[in-house]
Amino acid sequence: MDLIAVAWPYWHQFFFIIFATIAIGFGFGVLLSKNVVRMAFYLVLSLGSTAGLFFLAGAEFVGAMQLMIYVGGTLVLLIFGVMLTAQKDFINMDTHTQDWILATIVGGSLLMVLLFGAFGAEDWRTPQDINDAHVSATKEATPLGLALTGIRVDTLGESTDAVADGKSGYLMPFIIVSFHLLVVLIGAAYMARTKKLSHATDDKSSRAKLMLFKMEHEEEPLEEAKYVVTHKGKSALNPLDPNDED
Amino acid sequence: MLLIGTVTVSWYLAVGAVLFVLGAVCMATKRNLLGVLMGVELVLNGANMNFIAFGSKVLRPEGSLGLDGQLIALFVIVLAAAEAAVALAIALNFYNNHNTVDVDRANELNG
Amino acid sequence: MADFINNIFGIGDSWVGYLIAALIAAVLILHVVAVGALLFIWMERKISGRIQDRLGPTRVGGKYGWLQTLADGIKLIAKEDITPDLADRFLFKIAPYVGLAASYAAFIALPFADGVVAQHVNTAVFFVLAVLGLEVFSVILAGYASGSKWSLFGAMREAAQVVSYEVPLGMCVVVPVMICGTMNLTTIGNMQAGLFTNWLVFNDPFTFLTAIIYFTCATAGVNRAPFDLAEAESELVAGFHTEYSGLRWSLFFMAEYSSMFVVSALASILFFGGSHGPIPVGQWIGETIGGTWGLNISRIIGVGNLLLKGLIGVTVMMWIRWTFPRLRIDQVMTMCLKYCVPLAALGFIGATTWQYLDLPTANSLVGNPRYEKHEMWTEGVEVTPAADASPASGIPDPEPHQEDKTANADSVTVKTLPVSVVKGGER
Amino acid sequence: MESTTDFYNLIDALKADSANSLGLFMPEITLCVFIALFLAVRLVTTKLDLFWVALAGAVVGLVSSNPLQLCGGNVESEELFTGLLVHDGLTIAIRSILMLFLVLFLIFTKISGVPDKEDGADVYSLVFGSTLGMCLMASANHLLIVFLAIEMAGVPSYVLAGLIKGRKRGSESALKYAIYGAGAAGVMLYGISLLVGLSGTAHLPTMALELAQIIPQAGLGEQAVLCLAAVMISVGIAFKLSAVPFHFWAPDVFHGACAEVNAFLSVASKAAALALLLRLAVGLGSVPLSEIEAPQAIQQTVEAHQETVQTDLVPTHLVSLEDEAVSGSDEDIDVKSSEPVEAQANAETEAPATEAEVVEAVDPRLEIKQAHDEALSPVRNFIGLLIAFFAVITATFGNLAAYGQKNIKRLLAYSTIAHAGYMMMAVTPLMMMLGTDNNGAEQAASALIQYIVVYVFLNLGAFSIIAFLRNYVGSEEIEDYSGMVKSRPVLVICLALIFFSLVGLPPLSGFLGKFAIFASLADGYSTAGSSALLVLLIAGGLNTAISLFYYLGVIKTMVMGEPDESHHLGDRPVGRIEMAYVVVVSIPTVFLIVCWQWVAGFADEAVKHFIS
Repeated sequence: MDLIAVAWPYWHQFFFIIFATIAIGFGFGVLLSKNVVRMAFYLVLSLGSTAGLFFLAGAEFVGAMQLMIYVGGTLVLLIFGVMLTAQKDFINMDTHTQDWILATIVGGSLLMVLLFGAFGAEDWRTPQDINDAHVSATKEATPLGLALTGIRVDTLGESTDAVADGKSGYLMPFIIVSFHLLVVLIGAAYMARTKKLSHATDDKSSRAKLMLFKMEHEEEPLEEAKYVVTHKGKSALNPLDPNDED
Repeated sequence: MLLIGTVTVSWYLAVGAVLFVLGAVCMATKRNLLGVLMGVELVLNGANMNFIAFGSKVLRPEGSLGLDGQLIALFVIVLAAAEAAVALAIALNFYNNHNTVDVDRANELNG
Repeated sequence: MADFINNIFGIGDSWVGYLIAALIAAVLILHVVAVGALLFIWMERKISGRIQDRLGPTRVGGKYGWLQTLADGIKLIAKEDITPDLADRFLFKIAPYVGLAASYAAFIALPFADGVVAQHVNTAVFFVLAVLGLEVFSVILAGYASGSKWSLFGAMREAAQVVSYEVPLGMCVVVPVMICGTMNLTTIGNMQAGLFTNWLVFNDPFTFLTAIIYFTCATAGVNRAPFDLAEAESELVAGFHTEYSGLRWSLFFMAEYSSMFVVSALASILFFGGSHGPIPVGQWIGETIGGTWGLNISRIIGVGNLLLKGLIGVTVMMWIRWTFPRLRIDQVMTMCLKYCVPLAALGFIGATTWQYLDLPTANSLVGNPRYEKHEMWTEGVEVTPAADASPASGIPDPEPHQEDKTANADSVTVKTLPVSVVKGGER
Repeated sequence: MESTTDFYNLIDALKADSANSLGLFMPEITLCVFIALFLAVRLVTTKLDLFWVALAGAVVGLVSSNPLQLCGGNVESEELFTGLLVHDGLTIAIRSILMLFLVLFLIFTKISGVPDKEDGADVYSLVFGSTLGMCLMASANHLLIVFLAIEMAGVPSYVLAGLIKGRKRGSESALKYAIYGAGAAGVMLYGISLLVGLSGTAHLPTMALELAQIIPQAGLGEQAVLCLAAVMISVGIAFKLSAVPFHFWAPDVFHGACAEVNAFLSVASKAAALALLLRLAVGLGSVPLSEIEAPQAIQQTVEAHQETVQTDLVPTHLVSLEDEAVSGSDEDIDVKSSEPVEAQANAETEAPATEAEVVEAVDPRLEIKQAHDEALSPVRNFIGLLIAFFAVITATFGNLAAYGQKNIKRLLAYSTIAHAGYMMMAVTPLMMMLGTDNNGAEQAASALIQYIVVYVFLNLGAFSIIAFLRNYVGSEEIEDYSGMVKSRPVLVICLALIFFSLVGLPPLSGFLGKFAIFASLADGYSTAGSSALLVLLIAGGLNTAISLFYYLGVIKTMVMGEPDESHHLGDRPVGRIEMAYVVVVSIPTVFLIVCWQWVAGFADEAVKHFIS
């Protein structure tokens, strides 16, 4: 029943070519398209088929996560951003011709170097023995989850020294990254909130802010009304402000 | 019926390299800053592809990174999501202040 | 199946056989999608009719009007496929297919019964969720590409809504995964075999809560009423599909109904016993007959079970749609962030605690043993030592630990293994 | 069920390891707890000024990072969290510096008024999160942690750059920082992936061990991959250090962001990046002693093995495991046996001798280490030259470009770039002397730490004065500072002191920092004889001379210039708190020289077990 089990090399190659073509093809689509919404769409397809390649390489959990977090989360967010800024002028933006020429030259030579690197190491381009190549279905996700809690069961068979020495669990980054996400969430929320400038009083912090604004608007004098927000945080400028009861 | 030899790690690396370069060029040439952010995603994805390829026991049972590759890739996905969220918030802030998403217009700070 | 085909044509190990096998599986699943949509649309009309105290379709196809959908389908195919002037033509045309492809792809990893699945994916739970999450792109693209403000509003709402609801949805799904110790849907389903007390929804109060939250979030995730803000006809004309007509319009509905079925089937696998009925009749029949035939018969009964449960889930969604008023967009977000996420977290923590403390489950109260975790399809497949060693259930038996430690206390094991293992700690 | 035993052994090891690690991880835990606390406090009350909470957090962090530990006894190098982090003198030193800076920085922000009460909670969370990443940078021992730490330090600072949201310039600088930062991180990640793929591990010491075996027999392809990886990783770190040619973000970001954020970016971020540079360079350039399996240990196992064969107590799999080890000791020192390399051939001949005299006082691992280090010498040379290249152009470009800057923040941005160049110079002699003259190498690392200590006070002082002046004058253009000495003499004098110190004029503390680095360069030249070091030395000297003039230019404007009435110089007198703060921060500029042996001792102690 398991399709992959028997004709692995054929199957692998067949799907590799399909997925790789889609990923690269739509990657080019992202690069060459002028329309930002289409770029986003191509990016979805490109990253989606990259997830397919992950599946193919045996990293099922990472593939699913790629689809879920990257494609389903990050890219939706990006598209959301596209829509918020989707005005006529910004949908289609041409790249300057000289940029194109420069980019082609630099990118092309970079690609050459990287491809040379990719096919450089002997170990990497040696194909597997076809009979050995298929690894039977293992529960990849369980060792993966255990590794995130700090226990590496996948290296049990190897020498125990290797288990202890740095090849071990990822408990610490797993915890730490959650704090990073918390900080980032706070930061993004802070950034996305609407701009405010406290009422210009003798308060030191407001003075600092006012000075900062003053420096920028030297030529066009600072319209205080535009920035000043009354004490309760209501703002005339700001129709989206949830505190605004009008 | 193999068309072109067995697929090896190098092939995956080649795909990763192409995605990386496409992303880098995208970052360099796009004028719409959301396009630039998309380039970042492609770059990170190209690197992630390498980790998966190196960690794949299917491609290279001996001497592969093993699970470490997948774990690093997982962390990279999470970090990329965080980075994208912040970059998007900053981009929207830029849009609010400048009324444009053209990176060429980000030219107040020069000299 | 592939071997079977290859043998018939005598082409040995060739990918042609596998291709044909894959196509057969694909066509079979396509029938679930297409025929399912036909049935569901008819059901929706009938149910809504009954709820609103009227008859619903009655003419086409006899007394019950069961051919009504087919007639509509023919009408839709015959309709002109209009593309508005302001539309982004390419994206406008491709958007419906994206949605259909996403909801269709989710069937790849959905096991209809033990072993009846197109492709075994070890992380099937997350695969299904992830692929379903892609459906949002079709709505966003359609909304943007239509060049109409109603569509764009609908799309923006959809984007915000779906991304938000994926958070509690994921948290709910983790609970059965944690209890079963696997992300393989087949295994999760099989662990609930036997009496209905073995179903995870009755495992403990928190799984019950989680099941409810899951279903709520799934309803929102597939953009069904009362969360169908993307197409709120009272505010946005028809939301994201305002500008669509004909076949493309109907594709959106095919996608919607098939993803409704997928989330319902997923709910039944995760919480309601999967392909196992409340009373293990199919299993009993299969074991009585025995052999391949017994297995196949119990599988067929299992498929029937799952389809029935999925149908019930879809029916409940329709029932909700026609009885609940639609929420406002801010209410939708409040619902997600202030109620669903905390409750899902509570469910998760509660279920974890329940497992950790080993409190009694409904199953143990009845005195029914938990069904052995078994996967028929893995018979003959080697299990690597690593997978074997890790106690996948998450609750390893402490006995061997103690024994082994004491047994080896005097031997070299202690000298070599633990010393090197705790090397990091000793340095 | 031998695998089950192993499994439980793993859990026991994890528990022991985590318990041990958590004790040495206190500063980071403190930061995490306070990040959560900021959120929690806001839920309960909005009246409490979170500055006090933040200050408490920073102080607790400073105390728990325990800098006095360095003065007391020997701090052994120790791997935390199953090898992901390393805890040694350098970790303690950099963490303490960061925490001390955090305390001073928080007070500074409170005095200067940015962020205000409303934004305080968010901004403090971001600052703490960024500092958390920097602490990880200083102790990274694993390439995943390197990337993670860089992201953790970087991403919150992107937001910090746009701290004042309504400003055009602020949002522009945040945008530039975010985009360039993301790009550099992506390139670095790609480089990491190549390196990790080639060596099959991401753990730095293990990687060095693997590289020592790969390099002598590497073909053209492998060499190319290694070079590519090194260059790509150096892009990421050069970005963090704002080294030329990856400096272009720095002037724009410094110009657009407010001075408070600049202080944070130019000090904390640089210190952490330099620590990371040290870690990576030394980590890849030499195999730590603890990583090498002693022949002694194998000898013991052999004996144990013989015992167990007699008593017949061992499960079969263990016997087979030890058989491997026994055969390993015959053929190759390393259990992960590979093709015998030239360098290892030496070690092999030594091995039987050491086996014969097990009780000899000299650690037999030293010889193996030497062999490995010899094999790694191309790596060290490459890294050393790469850094030398970056250092020279960074220092030169930074100093040259600082001329003609009209904005004081921009000028200081270029000055920061130049100083990053000076500091990077210390790494080259370190790499050149590593393996041959470890004492000299340690001296070079120590010089770097000394410079960082001085630099913390200098740049914090400079930016705090700029921020205070901005609050009064409303300008950051140099010409608006003209004649400032009359109205605000204290600030101007302090700024002048700091600037002279940045130039490196004796007897100010900046001189000593620079002197330490140049001394290590000269020392390295006399030991290793690499002409690159001579070039560095000359470039450093020249740059010091170049830099004198633009700093002098600013001071001249402030002292000699006539107050320009058209520019509205605010006539508020400087507040007492501001003045006190500036004086406190400037004191080390002058008086650090008095107690220089403390700083030197601190730095020496910090790097004592860094190179082992």
